[in-house]
Amino acid sequence: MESPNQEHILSYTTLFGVLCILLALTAITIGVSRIDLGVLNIWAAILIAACKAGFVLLFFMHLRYETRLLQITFVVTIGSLAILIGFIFWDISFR
Amino acid sequence: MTDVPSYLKTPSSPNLKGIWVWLLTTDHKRIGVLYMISILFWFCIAVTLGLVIRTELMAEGETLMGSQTYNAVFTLHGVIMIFLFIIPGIPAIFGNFLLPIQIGSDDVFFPRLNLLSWYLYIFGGILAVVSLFSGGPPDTGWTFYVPFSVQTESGVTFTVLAAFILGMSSMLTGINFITTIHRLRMKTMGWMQMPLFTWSLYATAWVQLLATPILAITLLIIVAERIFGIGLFDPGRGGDPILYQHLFWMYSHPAVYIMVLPAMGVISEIMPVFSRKAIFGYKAIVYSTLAIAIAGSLVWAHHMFTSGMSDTAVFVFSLLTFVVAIPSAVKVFSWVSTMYKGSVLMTPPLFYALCFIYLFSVGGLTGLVLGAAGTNIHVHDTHFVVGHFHFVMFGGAGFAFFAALHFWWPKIFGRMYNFRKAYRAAILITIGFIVHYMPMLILGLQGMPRRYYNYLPQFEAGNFFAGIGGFIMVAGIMLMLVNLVQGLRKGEPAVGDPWGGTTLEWSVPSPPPLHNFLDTPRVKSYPYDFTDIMKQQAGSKKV
Amino acid sequence: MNAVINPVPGVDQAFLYILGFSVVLLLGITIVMIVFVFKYSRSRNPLPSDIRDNWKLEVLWTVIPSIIALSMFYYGWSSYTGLRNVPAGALEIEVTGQMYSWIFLYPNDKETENELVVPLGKPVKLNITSSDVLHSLFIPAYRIKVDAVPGMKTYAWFLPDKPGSYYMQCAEFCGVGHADMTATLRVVPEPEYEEWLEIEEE
Amino acid sequence: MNSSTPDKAGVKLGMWLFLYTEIMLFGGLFVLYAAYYSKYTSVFIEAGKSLDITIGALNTMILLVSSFTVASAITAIQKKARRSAAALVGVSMVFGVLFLVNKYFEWGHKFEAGIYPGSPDLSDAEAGKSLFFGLYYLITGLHGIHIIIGLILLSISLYFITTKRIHETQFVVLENSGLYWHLVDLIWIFIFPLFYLIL
Repeated sequence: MESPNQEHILSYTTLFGVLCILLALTAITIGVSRIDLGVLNIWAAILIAACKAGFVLLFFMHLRYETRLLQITFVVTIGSLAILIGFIFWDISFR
Repeated sequence: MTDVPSYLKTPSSPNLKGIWVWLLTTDHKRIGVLYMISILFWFCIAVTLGLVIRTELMAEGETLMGSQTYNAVFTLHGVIMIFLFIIPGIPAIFGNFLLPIQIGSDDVFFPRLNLLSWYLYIFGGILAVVSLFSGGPPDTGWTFYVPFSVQTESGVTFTVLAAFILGMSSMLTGINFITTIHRLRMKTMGWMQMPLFTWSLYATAWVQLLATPILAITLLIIVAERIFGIGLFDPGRGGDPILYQHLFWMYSHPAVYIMVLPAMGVISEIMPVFSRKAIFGYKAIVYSTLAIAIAGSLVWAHHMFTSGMSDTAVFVFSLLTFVVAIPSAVKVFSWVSTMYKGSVLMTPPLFYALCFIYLFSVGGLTGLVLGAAGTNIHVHDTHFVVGHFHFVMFGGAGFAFFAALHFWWPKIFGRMYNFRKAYRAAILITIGFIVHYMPMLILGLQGMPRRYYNYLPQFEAGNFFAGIGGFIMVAGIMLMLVNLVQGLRKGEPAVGDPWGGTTLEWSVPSPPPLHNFLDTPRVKSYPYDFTDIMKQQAGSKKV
Repeated sequence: MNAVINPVPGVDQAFLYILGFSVVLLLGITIVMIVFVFKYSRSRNPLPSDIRDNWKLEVLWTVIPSIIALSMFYYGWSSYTGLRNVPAGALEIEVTGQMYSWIFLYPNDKETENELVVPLGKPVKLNITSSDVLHSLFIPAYRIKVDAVPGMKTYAWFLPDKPGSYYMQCAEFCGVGHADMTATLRVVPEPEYEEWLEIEEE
Repeated sequence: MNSSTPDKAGVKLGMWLFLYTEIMLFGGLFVLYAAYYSKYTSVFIEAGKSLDITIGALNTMILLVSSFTVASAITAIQKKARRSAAALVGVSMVFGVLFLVNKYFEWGHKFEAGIYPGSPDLSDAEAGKSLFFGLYYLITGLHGIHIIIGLILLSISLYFITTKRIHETQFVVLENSGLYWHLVDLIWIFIFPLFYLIL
């Protein structure tokens, strides 16, 4: 079992740095959405959103410093959701 | 062993009095018993409704009731059986009672959350009753297919909310179990030393956790559709009713495994104990449990081969369906082989378990007919499906539930029941079962659709026999329950380990004391090691 | 033009193949189970052996069922393609499900309710939709069933190879009249069909 | 098993498991979004233009900043700065309320324009438009409910901080409320581009 001292303390500067990155990414995603990339637009939007989500998860939610168990199960959850969404297209795309 | 009062005599916290000893308890064992009482209550109601259905169908034409009433009855039968009986059945009763003991803990990780889950369950049941009086009983079938479920004027909204609440209850139980297994398992118990019942609960809990929210949102959408008229599935506004079916089965197919995995866990406990021999292929069973949980979540659209879905999807989902069949087959072979060169003692729990293996095999094999695309088209939505899933759900999960009742009854209440009556009941139930559901398979092959309150004349004989079987089966169920309850008063006191089991629950007194263990339990390096039992037996003068 | 293949025998063969294997497997499991219960009963065999696993056996009973399962899948799928591939030149009939009857619309705009008449020996394609909730057109004799979905067209085809009268039913629960939503399929020789088609119904 | 000392890691595991169910809950709606987007791409893009990017961006920033303040509150409590922790949680709550106010005006504006579930304008619109707004109202509505729940959790944490039931060695309630608040933020991170920014 983990010892209680292993609690990770994130510095204010790190957190603030992450906030700045997140705000910057928000600006970027708005900017990108104004350029017409065709089908790529939605993928760009999702990709940038995923990056932002990653920063929130890893730092704000401390996932980076959590146990293996939490990291693995989180990936499993997202993976299941991705499979559910993906498998729908076996139907939608070929109907 | 020192005399310590059992959990039935000790309130979980000292200031509880009277009925509050039960209603405010946080002891996982008491909560298990609370679940047992409430789940058996709903089970009896649903059995009655099922018998009403079959009685109506025994003769052609309108006999007992009209079409609208019939539709309400089968909807309620389905909703109650699925959401109030089978899904919570084994995990909520036996999981609650045994999971902490099997891993050497004194309770689940969140005892108060556990109690909350029970209250949610009760609340869901009440909502289901309320739905009867708010616009008439629901008449959509338990699948709530759109657009019908959005258009009908019956009280579907409340039924759907009831299912939503029950889903939450089951989800919270899942969270509780996973946390318990991860955090409260004894340090000395590795993953591969965990009893198979606990393993099955673990896999089930993950399915509950990840699949139930999909049901929740699907049901919320129906409520939103009915109240606000959003039109997400309304073809007139571009919606796609087939998408609803995808969402619905994304939960409801994995739900089949929520129902049947714990049942398989029960059988995996019973077979070794009464064969007095290690379970054959422990690891194979563990891996197939996980494989079923994972692959079983990816086959939902095999309920939709005739729905107008794309042929590519039919191909993919049919193929995946056959993949799921394999781990189930592996388990069946392992259970049977467990008896090979064992020392088999026939008892009521083992009898139920053997019936389980037979009936579940029929259910699984008829499932192959449904999984194959070409044959599915003919039998989909017919009585063949009704027969098939009753073989799996009732012959499988239901019989495992009965087996578990007989297996752990002495552990839970500290009293034995009458064996002779138990066998009689079991034989009645099994014979009734076969007479009841075999004709349905044949009727389905002949082309009788399901959810019909009336039928073409050529189907009368089959339906008549099915009805007869139904009555035999219900008589058996009544006898079984009466016998168990009589055991509470008249039965002989049970010792801590009446069957010669090896998992930790048999190392504590029956019924267990409040905190389960009097001293630190000793974990075996292999959970089904019977050498100690054999030594004890050699020590005493018995054969 | 190549001859039209009737998909019904293919489906029936798949049924026989899967059910045959199932019966054999079921009998095998049951017999072995019963034999074990008696042969190794505690009175006959008080001392159990400690056998925990046998990886060769386990691999064997994983691989063989996998092969059987895949062959079943193959039969199922190939018979399914027979049901889906409409031969060229099929007679197309528009079908609409509604609460609680079936409407059939012929190429010459003749409309019938709950009665489908088709010429013998000519493949028939049914284009199906619904005007209200889900229904499902089920013709047991020709092993076809397909949902009628509002706002969407689905199809099924069959080859009427024997004259006679068959029944059709609704297989997707649709409400109070679900069980009464039956219709008749009549297969008649071609001249009779032509004659029937010209009769104006009032 | 010694149950006198609360097992922090277990409580946090329970919270994460709960968050997974929340992810899957919203996931179901995203399944629908994916299906309908692929079917009615152009209609969705057209409908998305009628949403106000400024309000959307503003709300995104509000949530991001409030996430930052909640995360900082945990750092503060770990560093034994109870007062600043309380202040930071308070600020986060103010942001949460601001978000709801914005949302209120945005919804109200749409209702005035005749775009609401089941409205005649939407029912007569081309196929797909009503799906976009149906999903929009469902997802943002559900998200709004989660903001309210998050606010309740944060206020409980705030109360515990002021009454010293949350302190530098025992702050799992704050941590879990924070996790919940971040999840609400996470979902918004996906809602924003999928509804406001599609082009």
